[in-house]
Amino acid sequence: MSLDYENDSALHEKLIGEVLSQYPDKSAKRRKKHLSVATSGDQPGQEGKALSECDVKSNIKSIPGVMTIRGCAYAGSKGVVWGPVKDMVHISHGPVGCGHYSWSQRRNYYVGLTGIDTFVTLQFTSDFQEKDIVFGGDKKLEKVIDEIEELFPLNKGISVQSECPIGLIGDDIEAVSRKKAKEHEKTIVPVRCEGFRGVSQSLGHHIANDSIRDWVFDKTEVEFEAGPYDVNVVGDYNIGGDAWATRILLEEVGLRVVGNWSGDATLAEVERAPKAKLNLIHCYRSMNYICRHMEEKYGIPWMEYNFFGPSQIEASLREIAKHFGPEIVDKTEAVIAKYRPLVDAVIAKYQPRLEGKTVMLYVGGLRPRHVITAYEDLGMRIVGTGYEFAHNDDYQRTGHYVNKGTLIYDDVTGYELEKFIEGIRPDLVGSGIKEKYPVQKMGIPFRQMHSWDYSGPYHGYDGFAIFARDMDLAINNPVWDLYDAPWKKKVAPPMAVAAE
Amino acid sequence: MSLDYENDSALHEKLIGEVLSQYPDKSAKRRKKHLSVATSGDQPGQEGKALSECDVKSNIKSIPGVMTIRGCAYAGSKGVVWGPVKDMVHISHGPVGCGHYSWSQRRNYYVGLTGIDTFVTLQFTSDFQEKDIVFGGDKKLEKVIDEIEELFPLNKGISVQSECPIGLIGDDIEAVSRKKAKEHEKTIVPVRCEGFRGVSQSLGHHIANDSIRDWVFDKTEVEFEAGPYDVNVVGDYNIGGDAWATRILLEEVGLRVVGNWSGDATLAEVERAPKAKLNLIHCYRSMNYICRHMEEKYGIPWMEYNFFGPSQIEASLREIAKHFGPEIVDKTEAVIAKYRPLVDAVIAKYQPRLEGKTVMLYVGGLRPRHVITAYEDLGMRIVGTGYEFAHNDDYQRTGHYVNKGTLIYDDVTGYELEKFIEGIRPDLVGSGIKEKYPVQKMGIPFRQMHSWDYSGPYHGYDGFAIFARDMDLAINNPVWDLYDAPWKKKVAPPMAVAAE
Amino acid sequence: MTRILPQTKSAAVNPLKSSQPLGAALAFLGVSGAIPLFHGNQGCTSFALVLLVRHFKEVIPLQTTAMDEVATILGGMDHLEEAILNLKTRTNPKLIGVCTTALVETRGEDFARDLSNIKMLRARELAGTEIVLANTPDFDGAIEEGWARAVTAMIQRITLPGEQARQSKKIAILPGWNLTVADIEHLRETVESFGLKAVILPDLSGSLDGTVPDDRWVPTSYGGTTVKDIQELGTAMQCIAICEHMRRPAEVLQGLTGVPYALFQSLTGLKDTDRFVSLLSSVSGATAPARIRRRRSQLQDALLDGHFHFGGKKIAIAAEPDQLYQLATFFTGMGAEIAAAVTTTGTSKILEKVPAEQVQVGDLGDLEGLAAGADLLVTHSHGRQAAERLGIPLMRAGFPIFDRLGSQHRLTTLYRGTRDLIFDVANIFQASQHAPTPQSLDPFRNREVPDDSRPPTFSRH
Amino acid sequence: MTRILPQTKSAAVNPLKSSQPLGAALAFLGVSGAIPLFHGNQGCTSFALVLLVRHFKEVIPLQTTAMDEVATILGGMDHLEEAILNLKTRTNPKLIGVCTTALVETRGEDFARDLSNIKMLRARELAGTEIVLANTPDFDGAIEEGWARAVTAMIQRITLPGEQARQSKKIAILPGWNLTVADIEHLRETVESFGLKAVILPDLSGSLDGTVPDDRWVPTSYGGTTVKDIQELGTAMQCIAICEHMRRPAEVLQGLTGVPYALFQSLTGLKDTDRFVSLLSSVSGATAPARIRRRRSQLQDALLDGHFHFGGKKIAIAAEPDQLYQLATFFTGMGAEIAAAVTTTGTSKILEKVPAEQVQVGDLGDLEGLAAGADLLVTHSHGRQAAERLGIPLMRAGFPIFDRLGSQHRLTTLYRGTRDLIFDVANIFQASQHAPTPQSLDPFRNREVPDDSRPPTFSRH
Repeated sequence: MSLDYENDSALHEKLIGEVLSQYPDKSAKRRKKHLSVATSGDQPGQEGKALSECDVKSNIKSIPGVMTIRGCAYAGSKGVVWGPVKDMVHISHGPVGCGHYSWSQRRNYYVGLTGIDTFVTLQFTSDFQEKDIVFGGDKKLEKVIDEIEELFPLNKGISVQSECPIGLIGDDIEAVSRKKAKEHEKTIVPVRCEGFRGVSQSLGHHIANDSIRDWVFDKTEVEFEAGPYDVNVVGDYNIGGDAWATRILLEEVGLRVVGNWSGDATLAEVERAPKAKLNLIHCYRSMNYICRHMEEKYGIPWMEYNFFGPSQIEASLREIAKHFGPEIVDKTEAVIAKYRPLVDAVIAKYQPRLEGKTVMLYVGGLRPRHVITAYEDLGMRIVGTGYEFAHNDDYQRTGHYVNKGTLIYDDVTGYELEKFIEGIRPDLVGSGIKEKYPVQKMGIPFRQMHSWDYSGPYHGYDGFAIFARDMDLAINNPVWDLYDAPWKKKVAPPMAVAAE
Repeated sequence: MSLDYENDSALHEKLIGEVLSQYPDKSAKRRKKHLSVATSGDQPGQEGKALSECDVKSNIKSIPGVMTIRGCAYAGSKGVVWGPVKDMVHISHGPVGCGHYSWSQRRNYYVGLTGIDTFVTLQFTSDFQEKDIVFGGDKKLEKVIDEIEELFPLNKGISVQSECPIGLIGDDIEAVSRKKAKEHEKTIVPVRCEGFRGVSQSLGHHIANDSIRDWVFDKTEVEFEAGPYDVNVVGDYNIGGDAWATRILLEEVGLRVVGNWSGDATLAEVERAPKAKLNLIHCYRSMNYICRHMEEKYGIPWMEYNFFGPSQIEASLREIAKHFGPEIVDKTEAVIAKYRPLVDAVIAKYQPRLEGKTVMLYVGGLRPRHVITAYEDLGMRIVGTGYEFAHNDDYQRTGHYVNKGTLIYDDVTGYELEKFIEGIRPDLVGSGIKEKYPVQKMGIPFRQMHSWDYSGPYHGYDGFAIFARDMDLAINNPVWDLYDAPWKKKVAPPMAVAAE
Repeated sequence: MTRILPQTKSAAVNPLKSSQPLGAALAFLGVSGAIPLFHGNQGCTSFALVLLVRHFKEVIPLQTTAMDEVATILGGMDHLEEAILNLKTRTNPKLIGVCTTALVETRGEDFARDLSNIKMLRARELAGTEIVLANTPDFDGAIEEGWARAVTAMIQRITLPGEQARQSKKIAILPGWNLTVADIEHLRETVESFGLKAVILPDLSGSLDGTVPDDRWVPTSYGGTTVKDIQELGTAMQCIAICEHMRRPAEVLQGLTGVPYALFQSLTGLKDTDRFVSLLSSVSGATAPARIRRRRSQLQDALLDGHFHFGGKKIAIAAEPDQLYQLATFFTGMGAEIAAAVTTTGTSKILEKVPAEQVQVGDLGDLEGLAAGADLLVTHSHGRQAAERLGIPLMRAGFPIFDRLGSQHRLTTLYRGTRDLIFDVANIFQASQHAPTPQSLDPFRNREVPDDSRPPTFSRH
Repeated sequence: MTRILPQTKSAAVNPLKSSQPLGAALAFLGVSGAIPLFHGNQGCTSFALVLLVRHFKEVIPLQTTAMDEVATILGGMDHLEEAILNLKTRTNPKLIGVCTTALVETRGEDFARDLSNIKMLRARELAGTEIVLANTPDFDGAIEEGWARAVTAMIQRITLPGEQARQSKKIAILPGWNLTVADIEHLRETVESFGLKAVILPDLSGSLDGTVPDDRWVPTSYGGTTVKDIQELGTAMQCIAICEHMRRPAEVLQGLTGVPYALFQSLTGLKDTDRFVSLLSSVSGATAPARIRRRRSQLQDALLDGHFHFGGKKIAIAAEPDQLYQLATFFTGMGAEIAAAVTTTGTSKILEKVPAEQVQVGDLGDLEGLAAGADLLVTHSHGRQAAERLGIPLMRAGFPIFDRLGSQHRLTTLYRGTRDLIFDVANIFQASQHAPTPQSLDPFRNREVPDDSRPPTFSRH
């Protein structure tokens, strides 16, 4: 169900103009490419059609002194792709900062005995000191690997996540990895994800994907009995239990999930991936590279799916079922029918409380487009959306999700986003922790849509019920009534207003 | 081991004089009878010899407007004797205050499923309202009993603990108890422990003892196979686990503890008590009545014992063993020998930290005499002691515990006690919660010796180690060094001193 | 409107309420140089004393008429007289506050006449000591009623009647018993920051604030409202009563002296504090100082940071009526809902305004029965075992709190106290968060009861 | 003397320390109208920013020079210049605080010269904005060092050198990073109560205290020390440095201007606060006001009420050196003992005074290994999982604290902060008390390790 509504293009064009007017000319010209208004909502499936007249220009360099929300390649590899692989130890290789800062920033849930056979929430760093910078860190890396083998013998493998200095001091982490892998008979994966590579975390995804291709696939004998309905779920990081909610549905329609990348994943799941029959991509942005590789090398087809909200769940399940033929199609229809009453109950409860509420999104990965319909399923309207680190293919994929007049912003700065929010004053903003406090101080309800704000899962039917409840809790909390937005204040001293 | 020391009689006589000089004549005359200085330390076993020249006069009425530490008969029955019987429900019968105030004031430990088959830490009251006072409460009591039977069907019996108004409004709780006992086929014990009876909690003990005699003994068929080494432990309320520590020792020397009154006790233990071979009295004050009755009626001898500190433990174990003959005597010597190294280790550790430290005690029950030797076992000295609600036989029993010159105070007021403490300035005061804060504010270390200050057990060898540690922690805490006692302050503004 | 449900049973199982004389004694303790005197047996006094000591961890100068069996039969006037004279001789208090107990009230003596007789006969000996009587049988009301009766009695007995010259900067504050020592300190400081002078009756912040007196032996309360202040209440510009149970004393003061009063049913929360600050502004003619504005701003921020943790949470509260209202409105104002509300007496008008479907007059047994599935229990320390049995965290509020330190130093009112409450509660929620597991995911599970695995409780409802 | 043990392994497992540039950024955030600028990749800045936001729950105006691959190879001066100019144009800050990161420090450029060049070439455009450089590579030191370096750099760059006319009522305070926002507020209020004026550098209480700015879009810090205050530090009568890591900035200030300094290695505890109050008395010539005396009295009472819960308790702390000293002396002063002490770097002189047998330079893995049998863990939020594995309660202290609200509003210093700490810790102990059972009684059990049933941990020691 895509709601039939149109956003205020003129207002949005005006806001873009105002924002840009504050920059020096050169910067304004560069920033202009990132901001746009959608021309018309396209039909689903029309991938590739232009999103807007001027279109956004994405995946280009950040500007010094203009802080945006983006991370770096290390964040893309260690933080997103590799970090959740639970039975491996991931070394943040270099000085302590990167590892410490990024520790526990994502809620990748898992099961396992932490510190014994599972290591997701532990943090390992080679903690470079000045002498390591001066004399090189390869010797230290060897020691660190040896120590890990001794302290955590049940680890299934190690990855070496390079921080910036590694690429500058000429260390040969590949050689160390090869040597130590042989010595300990373990998989050791060197990842060249130094932060200065690329313009955001996005290149880190690519590098991490490549390291799977080069250092994991076909490197060990995989004993695995493949079946006809085997699928990999790729790019679901199990934030708040998403992957678990997804697996429930896929298994109900008769498929077997043989790998989940990389939420709650084991190294073995990654190794056996090439034996599956289909790759189901959740986060296209971070994992399309390896899927394209698997398609090319092993002939495994891939397809995207979307399990946010009942409209997309149903559409995606049917698409997936089609791939496997009548038996699965029948089961799928039964599953959809089974969940209908639940969906109706959720909508009946929350739609009256959420109908017509407007939402602005600014997130990473696939969410700026994928969650749109979930909101619309509840009667809400998306008035603006944007990606932290998208490429142009992301924006092409966004076209059919957004309605005419929707404001589109790429790699937006705090300043720009706040100006847009202030101008539009939506009923809800869904973005990240950095945006949370400024938006709330504007008197506008907020939910973190990276991490589900300590809630979740949001995938699947189970997740939809939680999603609906969370949005209701955020928007309808009574504190918003107490909050006099500062711009509504009279010039009188604040107390005079406050005291009524 | 009784340390050989003598306290400062002259100082103590002077302090008594000073304290009394503050009272109106009439009150001074009455208070004088409660205060005294010990003439000489007697030898153990010489019960009955005069404690001091003037002797204290105890168990006499309190003076209006001169608040002491004493409680009332209800406190003695509900709070001490009956409350810990764990599988019965004890109704505080009357207005809510008494029940609420006394709730969880003693740490009678127990095992059991609270609220299911065990009720010690629950509080039940008939919560009288004005109409119950005016029209009488018997009907309400019936209802309360019925409700308890319905809500807590696994209770083994009920006691009705009368609060003051019951005795005034002419309720017939005995008739109600009889009626309901028949109806529910349960033991129901009415206890006439109205607070206005007697001068302290002491009469409540007696009344509670009598109610056991009249409403429990010989009322049901007791199926129980008696053995030759069966003993009851009487008057151990299992504060902080004391009774458990006691039981360990008695069982090690070959006895069988068939009843423990009333810490962690069941109604069945009370019922079968007359079948034991010996009653071992811990708290003589609260339970001598029923032991004398059992001696008279069932021919069960009784003896007092003292499990505080190794000297008394050894002496008591040997006394007990003598009663049972050579087999038990041999086992007892083996047990004593087994624990010697532990005792030596405790003393070696703590004596250097506690040697020569002076102690003043003011507690209830048997403690003002029984714990003395435990302190002396650690090299400490008792300079003053007194009972809250003693009778003369308590003071007779105290004689052989105290050394010459020890200050003795009976039913002391907060004012008197503080004056004594201020005059003597001992290194430690052991008393109750009401004394804790004034004493500490004087800059003097304190331990609660009713409730073991949330610690315990203090009985037995296990308890001695804990006791020694606790006294060390209290006396040697560094905060006492920080504390400028106010009378040591110069006249200068406090900061000038403080800032040094 | 909130439904008020009467008690469901005759027994109280784990009573919520303590009793009236204790509330009155507390109020008297807020007067400087005072001694509360329980007219009853030494036992009641001793019990109440211990409970007060455990709660405040302070010396409590509570006294007793030590009624014995004979006096119980023959009448207690002699004991009352002897107690008063003994106290006067030994400690020369400024105020003796007589609180009657169930024992003497059951006999139904005429205490007012007894007291008049004593005062008349002993006029010379008792000069310089006010003696105030509060009729507070245990079989009626609870702390709230006892406190209000004592304050009313003090005003009736001590305050000079008649219209008097008003001091433009002076306001009288009559706080409910449920404000902490820190609340009173903060209230005074807030009022003073507007250039006003506050006379607070009772004022526990002087006597029970955890200080160490310089002069050692203090047989009465120290700090607190002076008797002179009580005499001169009629010179205030404005009286502010906090909590519904203080309406009666405020009315009596107005009746006696004409001082108008404003009633705040709660001082917790942004709106009520705004109203309070606004009143201070208008009385003083001064705008709110920077410090107050900053506190408001910090509270706004705490509302933003904290609301997230409260949304949709289910709270079970057992408290006396005004505190129930104070806490319940705080929680619902943050987006939580009141899943269970239990209170001590059904007569207070404030109960109708409690933002819950119904309020049960009852005990902690009722709370335990109603609270299954809640996210937080709120009551005094005796709720700890119910909390443990239910596996639900407990926030301690009310009286007694004997198993935590510093409860009197926690702010619960005005901007800052509301801010602190938000942090405290949000942190309890954060500490007891549970992550989903693969097994716990089930779309058909009833999410309204987040954890079905809780053990059944013994109370029926 | 305390033994300082060097790191035992090459890896850091669950690092205790975060890194230097973050400490420097924090210090710059305590200046009004400032923007800290990370000279490095956008990624480092983004990570640090998120961590700061999670800790403070505030908007953090951290900026980046956005070094990319080309700049990394060819040198970063252009990026630095562009960043500074962009910031100047768009937000006109009073101060830009450049913090170098491992990325640019590894290249080993001469940033000081770069900056001089930029300032010279762009003098006109940059007028009115101070630009301060702190060399803070991640591969050296931790927050403490970064903070101290930034403060030193600000004094060196901004403070007017030379002896100046002294203002008799003005004192300069250089607080360590480990003081909370509430500590700073309280410090200022305490100083002012003596009739003195305090210039506090840095002052996080203005900018990160959880207020909601009236003016919406504030691209720099708001509140905090003004640049003018920093310029005029030389007119203070006295400088007070708090924590050993502030000795260097205090020395630099004295060297530049002759202002004498007194160093307080900790402001937690009765004795140190007495010394502080005494100094204020002597500088101001005023005796301590009643409010301060009352607080001291309340602390005394808290010492009495609280010591009982601390006696014999075993505490395991992991913190940066000065905070380790502050907390360890607090605990031992209450009768607890330090069973494990872990810190970030071994160079601070304060470590020798930590009241523990030994101090391990290491990580939270070390803490977890050393803490078995302790009664309390004390470290930042990342210690929560170790605490859970060990079954020992965690008191959160240091940076980051992201899973509790209000950590910046907790007092930890002076009389009141010490009092609050006592309550907090005593309440943790009270909440985790265990009663004995018949089974647990055994005289031969080793009481030094209260619970043998704890799971083994993965770290070896």
